[in-house]
Amino acid sequence: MHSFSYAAPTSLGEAVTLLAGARGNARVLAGGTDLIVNMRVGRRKPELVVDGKRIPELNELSLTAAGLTLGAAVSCRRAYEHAEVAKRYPALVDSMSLIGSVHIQGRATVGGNLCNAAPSGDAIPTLIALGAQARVLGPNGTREVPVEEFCVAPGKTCLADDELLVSVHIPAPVANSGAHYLRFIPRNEMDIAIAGAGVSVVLDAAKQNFVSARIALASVGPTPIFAREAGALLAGKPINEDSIQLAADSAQAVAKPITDMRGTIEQRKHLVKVLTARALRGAIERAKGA
Amino acid sequence: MAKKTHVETTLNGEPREFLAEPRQSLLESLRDVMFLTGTKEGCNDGNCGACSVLLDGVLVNSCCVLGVEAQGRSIETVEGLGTADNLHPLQQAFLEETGMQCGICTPGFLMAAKALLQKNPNPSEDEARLWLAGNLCRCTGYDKLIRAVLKAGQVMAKEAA
Amino acid sequence: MNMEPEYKPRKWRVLGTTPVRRDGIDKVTGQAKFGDDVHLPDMLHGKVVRSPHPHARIKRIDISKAMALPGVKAVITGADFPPLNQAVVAAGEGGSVSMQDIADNCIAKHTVFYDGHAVAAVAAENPHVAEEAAALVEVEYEILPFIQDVREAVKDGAVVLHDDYVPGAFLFPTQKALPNAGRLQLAAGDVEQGFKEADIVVEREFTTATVHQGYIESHITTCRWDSDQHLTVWTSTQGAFAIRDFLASILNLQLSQIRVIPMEIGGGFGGKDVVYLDPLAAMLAKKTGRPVKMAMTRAEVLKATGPSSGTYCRVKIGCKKDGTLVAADLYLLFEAGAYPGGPIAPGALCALTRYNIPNVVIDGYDVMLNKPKIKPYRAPGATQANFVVETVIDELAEKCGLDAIDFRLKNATVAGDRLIIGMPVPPIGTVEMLQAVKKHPHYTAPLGGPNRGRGVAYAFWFGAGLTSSCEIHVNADGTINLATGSADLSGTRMTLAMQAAEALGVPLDDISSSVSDTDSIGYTFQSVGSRTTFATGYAIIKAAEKVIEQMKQRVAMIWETDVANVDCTVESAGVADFVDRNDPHRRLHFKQVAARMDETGGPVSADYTANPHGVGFQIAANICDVEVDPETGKVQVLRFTAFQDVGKAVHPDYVAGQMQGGAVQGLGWALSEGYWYNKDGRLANSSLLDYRMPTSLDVPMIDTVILETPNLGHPYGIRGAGEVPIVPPPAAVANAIYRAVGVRMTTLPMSPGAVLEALWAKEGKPASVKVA
Amino acid sequence: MASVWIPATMQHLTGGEAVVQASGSTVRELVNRLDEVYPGLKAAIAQDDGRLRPGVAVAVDGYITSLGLFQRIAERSDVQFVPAIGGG
Repeated sequence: MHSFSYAAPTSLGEAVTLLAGARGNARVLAGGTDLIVNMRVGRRKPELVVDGKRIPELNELSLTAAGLTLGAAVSCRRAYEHAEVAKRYPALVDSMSLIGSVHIQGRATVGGNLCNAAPSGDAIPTLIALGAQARVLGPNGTREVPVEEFCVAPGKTCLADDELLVSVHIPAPVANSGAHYLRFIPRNEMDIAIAGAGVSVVLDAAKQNFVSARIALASVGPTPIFAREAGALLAGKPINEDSIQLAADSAQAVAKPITDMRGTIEQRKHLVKVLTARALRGAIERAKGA
Repeated sequence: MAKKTHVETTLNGEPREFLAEPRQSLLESLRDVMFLTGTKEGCNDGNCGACSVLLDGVLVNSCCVLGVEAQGRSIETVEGLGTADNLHPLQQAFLEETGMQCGICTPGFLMAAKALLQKNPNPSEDEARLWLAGNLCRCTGYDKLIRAVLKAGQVMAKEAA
Repeated sequence: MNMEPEYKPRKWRVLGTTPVRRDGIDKVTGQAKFGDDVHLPDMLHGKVVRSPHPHARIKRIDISKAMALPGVKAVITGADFPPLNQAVVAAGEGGSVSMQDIADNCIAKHTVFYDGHAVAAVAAENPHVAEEAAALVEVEYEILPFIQDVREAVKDGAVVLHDDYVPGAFLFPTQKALPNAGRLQLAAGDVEQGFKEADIVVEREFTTATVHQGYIESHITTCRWDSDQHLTVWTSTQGAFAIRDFLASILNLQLSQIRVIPMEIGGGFGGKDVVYLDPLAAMLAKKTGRPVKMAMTRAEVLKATGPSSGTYCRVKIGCKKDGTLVAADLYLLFEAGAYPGGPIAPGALCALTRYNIPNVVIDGYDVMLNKPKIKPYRAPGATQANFVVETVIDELAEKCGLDAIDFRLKNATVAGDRLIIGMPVPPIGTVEMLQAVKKHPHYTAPLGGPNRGRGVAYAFWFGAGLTSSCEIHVNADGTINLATGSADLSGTRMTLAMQAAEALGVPLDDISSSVSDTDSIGYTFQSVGSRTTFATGYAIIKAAEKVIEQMKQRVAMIWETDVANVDCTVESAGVADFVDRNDPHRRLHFKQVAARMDETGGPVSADYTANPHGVGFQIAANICDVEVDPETGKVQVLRFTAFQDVGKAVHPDYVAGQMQGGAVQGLGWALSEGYWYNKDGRLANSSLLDYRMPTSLDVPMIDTVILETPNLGHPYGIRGAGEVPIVPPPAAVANAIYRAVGVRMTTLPMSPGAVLEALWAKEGKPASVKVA
Repeated sequence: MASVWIPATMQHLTGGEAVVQASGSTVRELVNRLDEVYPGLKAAIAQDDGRLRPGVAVAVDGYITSLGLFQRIAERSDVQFVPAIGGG
């Protein structure tokens, strides 16, 4: 591995100062399960690594009426083992319990998954589907970024060099809503998604029709894709297989996958439709149970 | 070379200090600095679990942790699990059930299984398989290994009762 | 030649029990010392500079920047190595190897032949600095066109790798036939006439991916020179003597100048019995005058060690309506990698061996292309050949309307039948095994759901005899030190100690079993070919007989009688008591004799070097249930039963462990493993994330059925057990997939994508996914 | 007379015969006799220095022998030139 400096600030201010001083040559370390591996293979070569795990705000895990605040350094395991988080956000648990092994989940964070900005990041479609906002701090203060705007290219985010992801905020689930994330991998664990689909639905009180839906896709484009149209199509539609297929077709249409060692364009286009339909069925099931 | 940092930890229950360059992983610190070579390297990128240790009681891949991150934390490795004279029930079960062949993955499996049994003392086969999916074994086909973990769980539950 | 069977039936005291291995305690406490656990004072760390190109000429190497980096102590290139004395040497496996190829594979001299081929190496104060220095070595390449598909490599006009080559001779020599390929032809009868007689003919084409042994421990070596120009090597290897011999050749040393100390080995499966890093570490150590340790990263292991062949195979087999096989025509292209010597011969020999087919042609090629030099992997070549043949056999059985096992029973070879090479099949339970499969409850159990299917497959493998040495030392307290030269991959110190205990009639706990270094034991061939328990065990039994004879002489001395009057009860009672033939009440126990060794002539010890020939072959069969997700193509293995004839199961748990481990490797080969090279000829999936070996969640418990038809070539009836379990799973899975969803799979791995493609080929591809 | 099984790759030397008969007390003698009838066979099996070619092994009566050409044979032995067999 290349040589770098390490700092473990204990406040946000200290962290932002360190980042600003490094002029783009710093990376924030949360779980490290992407960053350390990427540094080891030379994919990232920061001169400074800023460990965020000693900053209180990055360790915040709070549930309020407004929703869930998940600090950027909160590990997946800490989050999904939180009974109330698991109860209110089962789709988030779907995602968090798919990121690597249990070992990885003990370190990996949702914030890190977002900042790594891989098209396959399993947490990202779920965050998009749940309408999450990223809270970003820079020298000029805090800004909120909808998660669907956070990743801009493979491995690249909207963060400026001197900005830091503090937390993600996920709104409280509304009545009659449900969400689900599914990905497809060749093995049963430990793989990168060949395709993934995260959906959330809101049903009417009678649970006959969709009120709204949000659908987001993994591994079928340079960034996770918010399939806005696919979700919007469902508003007012009856809950049936035709509606599900309509949305799945729409999701498939916005998928722009590539062929690589993990899958072909055709396989991914096919899978994204299958997964969208299956995730919708799962989300509906959860909404009906809610 | 970046300057080395002085790191103070608790290692297998004992206070321990070591020096680490920031780029040295916890795995490297354990093996090449403290010469605790029970923790093994299989892939160095979090995909095989041979380097599994507990960090503040949480199962992690020590290849994906920097040595400097261990400041003020507690680390448990296979060396702290049990000794030849006083084997941990997991170690005993791995021996009795032939839960290993070459043995390179064994320390990682033992530590991962320890974390599992701490959380879930009586796991089902499926639960054990899911939990241990981050530990690769190429010799056993997992059969006897999973049986060993389940047996150790039962032994520990009996001991606790 | 001893034509009498070696096997003598007896009552077992130790064999067949399942004691806990002693070396296991070190392994569960983290105390066992593997290659990477060697830390010598003042040790440097080496790192290899590797080619990023699959085929290129080295024009210039500039080491100046690397040397200038603080902490760097030496940089070497191919030019640092002496010319070879011996271009081709006989290899123990009956074949021969080109030493030049082995040496060039360790470090390229003029041309690199694959992504990851070593071109230089550095030594530095720590591994990070070594890595930085390696990146500073400037290599100027002339990039050459490359080939990575066997079908392309055998075409006229293909890119040629080597102007000249020594044709591969892995077990059996191939003939120089094509610019990139040696050829091996086997034939019997008249195949044209045979197909005329056939009522049903199935012909299919197959491709299988390059796969890796996937041992969890990397390749690691540490080398140190003594002031008297002796080299000591600490390494994890399947064969310390092989490492010594290769090193001597490459470094131009005498064999006695090198001592290889075998560390615990973290898996090998055929991939760890040749040098890669050792000559480089030795040369760096020589240049710097300090010990040098080198270790490969996982990416280096996958890119630059020896995987097993990817293949293209064309199979045509015909049978009569009643299921009698009459003709087979096989065209097999097996990857050799960058240099000749892949497993085409064992592949070809095992392809059809388990069946009687009167008319056969096998046309096999050992094909060079721009991938790493192929190494053996557990029953080398047999898995690929079995997959392509057993799926066609399954199809023929179906077309005949016969049960899959009945079809195989009808055609199975039995003892005395001739293999295609003329050799008679020794006694082995072929019919018994197939009947056991049919009778097993799994064979008729309900599948319990839609999209599920059950497949079977049946496999054959040879196994190796070859040279093993051992020493048995009797201590004054009657305990035994047993030393062998056989690397212990899976518990063979125990299975060898068990044979020693049985042969000496002493308690197993009294035996300390260890693996010696090359200075301390007679020549011993690698732990490969399922040979350790068989061949080293054979040597131990013979040495134990010598010990018993010496002990008898001591007893005779004590009793002041003729040795002819002393009996030992070890064979009759399993315990070594010495009895006076003329006075059955006069007895001495083994330990009592041991206590009096000093006064009767000193310590008793014996050594033995054996080269047993009666390997007796291995057979295995599988029943496999799968469920296929027809929407995604994903295959889940639901239930798996492995059958194997092991002659005599020394330690039944270890035998089951071999069967289970081999089965899961076979399942990985079947479903998820395979090299994926990108358009630049670089290995894209060089990590355990994307080189997908099965996890615990991907496989079920592997049920085992052990059959025991004694091997007449071993005193205890033992036959090798380690290799054949990997052979049948891919075919069993393929046959199960067919039963589940009606598609015949012709590729490995049968990944979700491949199954989906097969389903689309059958049912039509949705228009919405088609790429314009 | 011993029966000698000729590998497919050498059968062009025996006019397509897969099994030929010869007498001798060692494998070397057999090979020498056969070479008189089927010229070239010896060269296919042994090197110029008289040693067995690398990669060719000898089996007598169902057992592979490391003695190779030195192996003694009986009146009705069954001899094959085969691979010495090993693996991973």
